[in-house]
Parts: sequence; C-alpha cells; structure tokens
Amino acid sequence: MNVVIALTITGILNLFGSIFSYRKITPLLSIIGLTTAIVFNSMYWNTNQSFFNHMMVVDNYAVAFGTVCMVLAACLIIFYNRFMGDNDHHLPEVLSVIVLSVDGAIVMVSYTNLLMLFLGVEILSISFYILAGLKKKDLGSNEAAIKYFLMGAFSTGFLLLGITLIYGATASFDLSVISEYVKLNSTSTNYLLLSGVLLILVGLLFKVAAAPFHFWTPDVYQGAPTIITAFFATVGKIASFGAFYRLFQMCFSPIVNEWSGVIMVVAIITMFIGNITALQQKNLKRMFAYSSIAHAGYMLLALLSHDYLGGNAILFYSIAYGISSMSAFIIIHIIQTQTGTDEAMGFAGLVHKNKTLAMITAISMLSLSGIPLTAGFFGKFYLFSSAIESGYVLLVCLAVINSFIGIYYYFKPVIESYFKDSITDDVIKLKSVETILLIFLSIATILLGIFPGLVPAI
Amino acid sequence: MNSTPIDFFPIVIQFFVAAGFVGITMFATHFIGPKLNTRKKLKPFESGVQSVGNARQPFAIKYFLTAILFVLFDVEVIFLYPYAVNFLELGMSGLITMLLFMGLLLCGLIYVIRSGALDWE
Amino acid sequence: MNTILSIVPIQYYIILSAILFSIGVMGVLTRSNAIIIFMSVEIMLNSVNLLLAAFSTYHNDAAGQIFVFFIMAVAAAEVAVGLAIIVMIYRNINTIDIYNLNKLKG
Amino acid sequence: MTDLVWLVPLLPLIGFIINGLGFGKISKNTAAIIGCGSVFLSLIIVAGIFYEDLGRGGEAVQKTYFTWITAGNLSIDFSLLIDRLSIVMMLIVTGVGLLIHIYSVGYMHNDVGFGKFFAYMNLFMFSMLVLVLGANYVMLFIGWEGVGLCSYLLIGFWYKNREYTAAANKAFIMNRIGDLGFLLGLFLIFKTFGTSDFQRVFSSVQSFSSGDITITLITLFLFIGAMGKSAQIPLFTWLPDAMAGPTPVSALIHAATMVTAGIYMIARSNIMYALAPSTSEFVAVVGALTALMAGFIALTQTDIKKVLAYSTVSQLGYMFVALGLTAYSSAMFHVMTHAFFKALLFLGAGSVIHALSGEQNMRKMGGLRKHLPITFITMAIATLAIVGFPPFAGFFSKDEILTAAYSHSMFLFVILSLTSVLTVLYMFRFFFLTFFGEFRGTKYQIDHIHESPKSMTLPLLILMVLSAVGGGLGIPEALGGKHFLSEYFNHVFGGNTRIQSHEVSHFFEYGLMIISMVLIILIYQFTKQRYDKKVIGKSVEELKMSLWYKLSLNKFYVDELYDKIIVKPLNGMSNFFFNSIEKKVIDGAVNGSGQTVYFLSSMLKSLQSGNIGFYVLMMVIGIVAILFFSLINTITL
Repeated sequence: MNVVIALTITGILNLFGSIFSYRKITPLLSIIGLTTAIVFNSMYWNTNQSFFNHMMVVDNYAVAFGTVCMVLAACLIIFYNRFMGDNDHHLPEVLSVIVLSVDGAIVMVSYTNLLMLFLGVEILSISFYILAGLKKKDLGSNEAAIKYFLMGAFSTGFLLLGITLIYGATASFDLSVISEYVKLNSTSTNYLLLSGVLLILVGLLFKVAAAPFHFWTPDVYQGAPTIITAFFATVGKIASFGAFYRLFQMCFSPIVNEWSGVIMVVAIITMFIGNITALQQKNLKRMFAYSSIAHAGYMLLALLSHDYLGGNAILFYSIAYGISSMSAFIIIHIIQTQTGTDEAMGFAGLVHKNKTLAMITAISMLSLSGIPLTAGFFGKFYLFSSAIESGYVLLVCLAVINSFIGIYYYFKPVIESYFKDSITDDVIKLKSVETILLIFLSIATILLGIFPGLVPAI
Repeated sequence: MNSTPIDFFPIVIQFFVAAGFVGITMFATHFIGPKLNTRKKLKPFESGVQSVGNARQPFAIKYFLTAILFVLFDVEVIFLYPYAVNFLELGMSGLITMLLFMGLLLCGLIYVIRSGALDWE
Repeated sequence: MNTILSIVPIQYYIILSAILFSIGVMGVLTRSNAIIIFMSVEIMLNSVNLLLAAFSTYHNDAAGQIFVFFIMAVAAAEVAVGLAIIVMIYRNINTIDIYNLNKLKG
Repeated sequence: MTDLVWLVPLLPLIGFIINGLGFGKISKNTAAIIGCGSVFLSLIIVAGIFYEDLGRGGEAVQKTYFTWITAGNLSIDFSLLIDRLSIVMMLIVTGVGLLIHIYSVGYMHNDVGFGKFFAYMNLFMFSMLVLVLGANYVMLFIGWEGVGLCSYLLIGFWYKNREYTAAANKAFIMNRIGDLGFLLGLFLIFKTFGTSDFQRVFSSVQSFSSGDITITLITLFLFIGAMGKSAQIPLFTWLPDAMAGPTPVSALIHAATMVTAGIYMIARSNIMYALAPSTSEFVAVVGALTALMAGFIALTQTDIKKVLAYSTVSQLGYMFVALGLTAYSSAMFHVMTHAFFKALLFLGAGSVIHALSGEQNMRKMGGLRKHLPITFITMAIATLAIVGFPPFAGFFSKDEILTAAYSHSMFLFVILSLTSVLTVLYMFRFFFLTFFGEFRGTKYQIDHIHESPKSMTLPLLILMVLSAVGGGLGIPEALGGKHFLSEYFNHVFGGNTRIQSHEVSHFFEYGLMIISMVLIILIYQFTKQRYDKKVIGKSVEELKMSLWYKLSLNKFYVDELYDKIIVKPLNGMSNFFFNSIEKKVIDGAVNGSGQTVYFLSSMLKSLQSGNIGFYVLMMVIGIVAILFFSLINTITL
C-alpha cells in the first residue's frame, strides 16, 4: 500500500541524508514524505481495500488513526530543530527513525494478521528505544532508554506468547479466521485461547501504559528528550490503542465477559494511580507522564463498549488528547529551554512573556482536563457515554471523579502563567512557523470542542 | 516416515559421546599433566603477547559494531530459506519481491559502509 | 512429520515452552546485570519460537514457522539496539547493574 | 426577533473575542464600548423576543440549528429553547448584566487589566446565556461549566498571592463535587430517556410514577450539581471566599446570575422534581437550613462584601425552599427580585469601597450618608427591599415563599420566619455601620472620599427603581393585586399537574404582612440604637452619677437586657456556625479530603522506586493476578 511505501522511501532517503550530504533538507523531505503519505492515506477513505495477501486492510478506522498519527508526527518534525538545538549531528538518522516508526504505527492500526501486529508493535517500539536514548551523554536519557528497552522487550515476550497460544488454539494468525473460531467456540471456555487473549492483553496494556504495567512511563517520559516524550505520549499511545481496539473488538468481542473484568479493574487502577500521583509531581514532564497514564485509563473504557460507538469514541479522544498533549509538551520544552526548569514555576508570568503561548497553554490544559467547549470535553463525553450505553455506570462514575481530580493539576501551569509574576522578564520569541503550528493546534482543539461532528464517523 | 523413539537413539548416543569427550579431555588434562604454577604461567595466554591490565574490560567498539552488523545481516538471510524452497512456484513476482527485499538490505549496507562503521582505522 | 507429535504430544511442548518462558521471567526478575536480563528475555522469545514451531507442525500450517523467522529477525534488531544502549550506558557510568539506574523515580 | 435568538449569546462571544485578542492593543474606551455594546444589543434582541412572545401567547419555540453530536443512536442538537422561563432569565442576565457592565466602566477605569476584564465578563455573559437558552441538558451543562470557568478566572483577577490559591482551590473542589453530581445526573438521563432534549425528556417522564427510584436518583444528582453552583449546605463556603474578585464580578456572577443557575436548572426540570417528592422534600430542607445558617453567620461578619455574600447564600436558600415546595414561579420571582436588590447592594458596596480606596471593613466605615448621598439612598431602598418592607420588591417575593412554606409545613415556616428576622438584623447592622454614626476610618480616606462617577451611579439608580417596583409583578390577590408573573409562567409550569397549591386564607396573609412590618420597624429601632449612636468608651463621670440618672441615661438598661437575651445568643450562634460548622466541619472535610488524596499521592509516588527490578516484579505480579483471577472466573462461571 502506498502509505507504507511512501513512508519507507522517506525513511531511507532521510537515512542517506548525512552520507550523501543533503542533511539540511531532510526535515523538509520528511514533511513532504509525510504529507504525501497523508494524501495517499486519505484517498483510501471508504475503500476498504486489503493488501499484502490479507495481511493488512485499509478501512476507515485505519485511515483515521493513520492520519492522526502522521499529522502528529509531522507537527513534531516541524519542531524538531528547535528541540535538539545545535546537537543535531544525527538529524537525518533521527528523522529517519521517526518516519519509520510512523510506518510501524500505520501497520499497527491496519493489520488483519497477528504477524503484522507483532511487526508493527516492534517497529514502533524499537524505534522508540533508540529515540529515548537520543541524548547520549545525558544520564536521564540513558536511564530512560535502558528502562524502556528492558521492560519493552520483556512485555514483547508476553505479547508473543499470547499470539502463539492463540495460534495454537485457532491454527491461524488471520484475524477473520480467529474471530470465526472465537464466535463458534464462545460458549465453552478454551483455556489455550483464553490464556492467549489475556497475555496479548498484558502485552498491549504495557504498550498503552496501563497499571500495573505503567511503571516505565514516568521514568521514560521524564528522561527522554521532551520532543521524543511528546512523540511517545501521542503517536505511541494512539497507535497502541488503535491496535488494541482493533484486535479486541474484531476478534475477541464474543468472549467479552472473560476479559472485560480485567479491563475494568485495570482501567480503574490506572485512572486513580495516574491522577493521584500526578497531583504531587513537581516536574511537569513527569506530571504529564502520569496524566497520560490516566488518559489511558479513560480510553480503556472504549474497549468495553459493545458496538462501533467505542471506535468512534476512542478516535475522537485520540485526536483531542493527541493535539492537546502535543502542544503541551512543545510548550513545556519551550519553557524549559528558556527558564531552565522543568517545574511548573517555569510558567510563572508566561502571559507577560508571550501572550500567544500563555493562551495556547490554557487551551491545551482546558482540553486535557475536559472542560466544555474544548475537544477534550467531547472526547470524554463520547467515551463515557459509550461506556454508559454498555452499562458500566459505576465505572463511569469513577472516571468522572477522576477527571475532576485531573483538573486540579492541569490548572497548575495555567495559574502560574496567568496569576504569578515571572522570574525573568525575557520575551519568548518563536519562529513564525512554530507559532502558526501551535495556533493551528489550539484552533483545532476549540473547533472540535464546538463542532465535534467534524470528526467523521468510522 | 514412521519414527519411533528408538530412531532418535543415535542422536542420544552422539550427544553422550560429544559430552563425554569434552568432559574426559578436560578432566584428563587436569590430572595427567604435571602441575607447576608460576606467576608467568598463571597469566592469561595471549599468543605470546605481553598481557596488559584486566581482561574484563570493554572491548574495542569496532568489534562490537562489526559483530552486531554481522548478526543483523546474517539473520536477514533466514528469509531467503522460505524463498529458496518455493522459488519455482513463486516465479517472477517472487523474484521481484526478493529483489526488493535485498534492495532494502543493500540500502542498509550502503549506509553502513558510507557512514564508516566498517572502517577499521 | 506429524507422527512426531503422536510420540511427543503437543502438551509436552507447551509445558516445555512454559518452563523455558518461566526460566526467562525468573532470570529477568532475579538478575541485576542488564546483559543477563536481556539474555533471559531472549530465552523467553526462544521458548515462544519453540512453541510456534510445535504448533506449526501440529496444525500442519507453515505460517507458524514463518512467524519464527520474523521473531528471530526482529529479535536480532532488538539485540542490536539493546546492546547499543547498554554500551552507551557503560561508557557513561561504567556499570550495567540496573540497580544503579534509579535516578528517575517518584 | 425570535429568529435572531442565536445572536443573543453570539454577540457577547464576539465581544469576548475582540476584547480578548485585542487586549493591550485597543484603547480602554473601545474595550468598554465593545463590552457594553455587545450586551446592549443582546438586551435589545431579548426585549424583542419578550415582546413577540407576549403576542404569541407564551408558546415555547425550539430553534434547532444543527445536529451537534451524534454517537450511535444518541444525537444532541444545537438548539435553543425560547419559552417564558428562558425569556425571564435572559432578561435578568442581559438587563442586570448590562447595568453591571456599565458600572464596571467606572469601577475598573484605573485597572491595567481593563480590556481583559471586559473580555472575561463578556465570556461569562456568553456562557450564562448558553446556559439559560440551551434546549438540552448537554448545552445546559456546557454553559454551566463555562460560567464556572469565568467565575474562576474572575475571582483570581486581582490576586497574585497564595491566599488566592487557597480560596480558588476551595471554590474549585466544591464546584467539582457539584459538577460530578450534575454529570452523573446527565448520564442517567441519557441512559433512562435516550435523549437529553428538555421537551423530549419531559414528555417521556410523564409515564413514570411518582416517587420512581430512577427519577429520584436523577433529581438528587442534579440537585447536588445545584448545591455546588448555588452554594447550599454543605457546598456553600466557596461563595464568601469568591468575594476576592472585583465587586462588579461579585454582583454579576456571585449574586445576580450564576449562583441562580441551580435554581433555574431545577425550575427547568420541574416536571421531574414534582415526580420525586422525596427529593423535593430534601431540597426544601437543605434550602431552609442553609438560609438559617448563612443568616446567622452574616450577623457577625465585618467585611462588607462577606455580609452580602452570606446574605446571598441565605436568599438562595429561600429559593430552594420554594422549589422544594413546588412553588416554582415563586422561586423565579425571588430570583428576579433578588437579582435586582442584591446586584444593587453589591454595586452600592462597590461604590463605598471605591470611595474609601479599597476599604472593606465595616468597622472602619460609618457616617457615609453625608459623603455618598446617591449611594446612600439607593442602598437604603435595597436594604428595605431585601428585608421585605412593603411595598418594595423583596416583600412580595419573600411573602410568597413564606406563604407557601406555611401551607406546606410548620417547620419550614418557622425556620424561614426566623431567617427573615435574621435578615433584617444583619441588613440593618450593615446599613447603620456603613452609613450612620461617626466615620471610623483614616484621615486619608476622609480627605479622598468622593461620590462615584456617573457611570457607576446610573446603574445604581436604575437598579433602585427596579428594586422598588419590581415586586409589582407579583402582588398577591390578598392585596387585590394581580399576579402577573405567576400568570406569565403559567405556560411553563402550568403543564405540571403535580404542583401543590399554596392557598392560604387572606387573613393569614394580612397577619403575616403586618407582623413582618412591625418586626422590621422594631428591629430598625433596635439596630439604630445599637449601631448608630454607639459611643465608644464612656467617660469617668458617667460612672459616678446616681442610679436613676444612670438608669435613664442607659434607658433602664434595656440595651443591656437586649444584649444579654438577644444579641449575645445570636452572636454566639453566629460564631458557632461560622467557626465550628463552616470552618471546622465543612472546610475541614474539604481540606481533609484534599489531604487524604495528597497522602495517597505520596504513597503512590514512593511506589515508583526507580528500580527496573521492582517494576518488572510488579508487572509479573499483575500478570499472575490477571491470569489467576480470569481462570478462576471461568471455572466459577
């Protein structure tokens, strides 16, 4: 399929950037490549084609999630130069890894075969291990990389064992065959199958950072370079949820009773751990890591819905969460480079330094906390109502309580930037393209908050 | 091709022979030879070159890099096996697919060579 | 080929793989050397490979064996990245004991 | 004009956008014109709608603009509902809002954040109008959150210190608890009716029997929402703290409009509440207790705005009692009159504060009637209106609620009557401390004292007229009047067959009026003596005088007697409620829950030890637990 091919070619071209001396144009090249891929991708809308001997199918679900991932990756690349500063010795290679990891994300949201799921997860994860350790001399970055790597590899083992057990039970890796088998055998318990499902569940819960498999998240998010953290928190999480929902709704929904309990408990623990621990975080990156854990808890609710509502809900939430966290992390980095602190007090008096930035901070925080008239509100609204439709009232109550706890810490940067005096009086200057991009993200947040119908149903 | 456990017996024998040979030679040399432990003798033997420092130290990164690259490219070869078994049935399209695959590997190789990872000096 | 399974039932393979996998898990749990942890992970992956091959034979379906190839290839890539990370850390702090890596916490 | 209803919320939004984006670039005059102008245009449209509605005879109109959200079989329209309830609310919001906007031009003229202030105020107007115009619970909720956000922004408008953080946090937590209730109610409505559209919900709710458990739950959840927003026990303590904001904000948001959102919401859902008698009962009791308690606390407050804040809480309690007694139109009547006189009181207080360069302590005021004549007169009318002296507005609306309480339950009636007495007490205390006696402030203040500019006194005068004659809309039949408002609302509440009648004999009504008048006059005398002529520090000669002389001088120790049997216990109660209940129990609960969460937070933090080994162990434990419980589960299935 054209999207994967376009991304791969872009990746390879980027790779050659430093050895054939065109490193200067590699960011441009990546953007062009990603744009091309986005265009290709959107052409698949409503076509439902299957590729590579039924290894992948590009349905609307895949198109939607793929587009989200690619757009976010494009935003990230625009900011990449600023983030790494002069230390861009490996710029072409890094861009190449980023683009190729998006390839993995595309595979993860459009697979119809467990082999492709595995490959997609690994393409994404291995790229992430590299990206986490990008700052070679920085101990935090080192630690993040090894933690991510060891635990990621460990969880891959469980994912693989799960896939193998399912293969053992069903004699196939193909999702349609597996789902037929599950449908036929949903009345009696097949332990091989059930264990396989649960182990895959574990593997994917690790990837989406749900408790108790979330421990890597805060450390990795804090240690990794900020822009890479933004990438993990947005593209990584969204692609993982894309894969998660696809598998469990397509294949395992007939035996939902056997895994819904696990998801419920995990969702509750995840939400509470994420939100409560985030309250006391001084370091903003760490706070957002916990908040992303909490978001994973909310998104797990969508997996419980019995019908296609969940898919729409998770897509909308992904978009809302993705754009808001992207701008949040970008702003954190800007603040961090300017004031030299990772803590919320770095935002003090932001409104006097750069009004646009303060405004964007406020909008993205409001959206993340789910205040109405921002995209985040409807994200939560869709998620919660899909869970309510499926009868999980208590779960939704707890989720609502959690989203209110969340508001508390999301307001920290907003309060700092509007109601506190700044430590320094420097004005923060941004390149016009960066300002435009940030404003674009904020406008998207508001627009989706007013017209949630803009996101098409899938 | 009916095989019974007894058909695996030669393998078992071979295993024991192999293990026994290793064990016997190791123990035998220990007991047969005279023991004369001098300072020089206890030093690690490095082809006659004077040994320097602790042996448990990081090896040169060159070895590491080369070894890793070898492993990577070596493992990719396993994809040639299924193709080799079926190449007649797969025909032209199979050939093109395989060429593409090798082409991608070649891109990697070009990168490795041009970025100087294999330069010894 | 199938007859192998009539002699050594599929359950044995499952149990063997499970034991191997558990050994791997225990290795990860008990060791503090990053490389040994990584080797334990490889044991886990290889136990999965074994099981896949067994199931592949059991079901008379080649897909399982192809999957093994992919796992091996991916594992090789993982090894490359993993060892690179470990080397990077060793250069910076002169140890690969994971218990020395707890600066990020809380 | 009805077709232009979409402009009503849109105009303030445009004002917000222009003022918000242009802050610092456009001049103060332009900002003021945009801020006030947008609200003014909205008011004109609302007036047009009001007029057309009168011609149409009160038929409700629902304007659906587009389908807003679709999720499965759930679809939410972006639609506005124009019926008499929303028209009245719109009139209050835009009318009082406009006056307060005009007032702010004078009040804020020296502030650097002038443009920002108007931007926030316009944003508030937008949210509030969405709240009252929305034709379904989702839009209501969005407006609800919007006004909360603006309130949060405006409370913190001036504050850069830590004190603000604590106050804002408290407001925040309490409102969140309320919102939680509201959201749960909203989700339950979705689950029960499959829609959130008012008209559809209310038509399908008719099939439920009275006292149905689902309906009771929904109404209870919604009421928790109302408790938070409208500051009822136990979620009321944020409102006095919210007085940290600029005074026009207190007038607009924390007195006239936002805090009545809870009352509006319950009045809107009257059909459901009438179906849930136990919830209604609960609403009435909570309202009555709040009214009493806040009345007591107001007795001893010294901050001029805090007195008014507690008074607001108390008056809101009245409205909830009316709602609980299914006297919805009386509640709305009181919402309206309260909006007039409480806005006036706050603006007057603002005028006083303005004149005294920011002084808020009533102990340091006094004798201001000479210096601030217009403020004095308007405040006098407002005070008379709030204490319920005929023929001012508060008299009629309060009288209606008292009558309703009497016809329903003696208990509520007694509490409300007691509260009325307290109201009179603290309002006259407030009035005399501020405007009579000697000036107790600094020399600097007395030199710089000045009557406020025209832009501030004009709204005061208009509101004074409204407070004076606003009661005319609801003159009870006992006085030979015609109750315009209750007839007007007949289209909204008339369809609700479960509203109890509150007929009482005319004789009782007369008695009530006379007694209340007499009481007011008595208390007037009492407080006048106490606070007006109070001499601080008696001379030595006085002590040597003969007993009789002393007796006569001290008016036969009547004052002291009063002190012993009335004032001391009252103050004691006040202190008890303020220090024990509010500070210890409620704030303690809020702080306690906060501390518990923080404690949990640090526990969970220490779980994140930084060791990969530990992380992996936790993962493995998790996996084992998942496998174990799932397999156990299948066995037991």
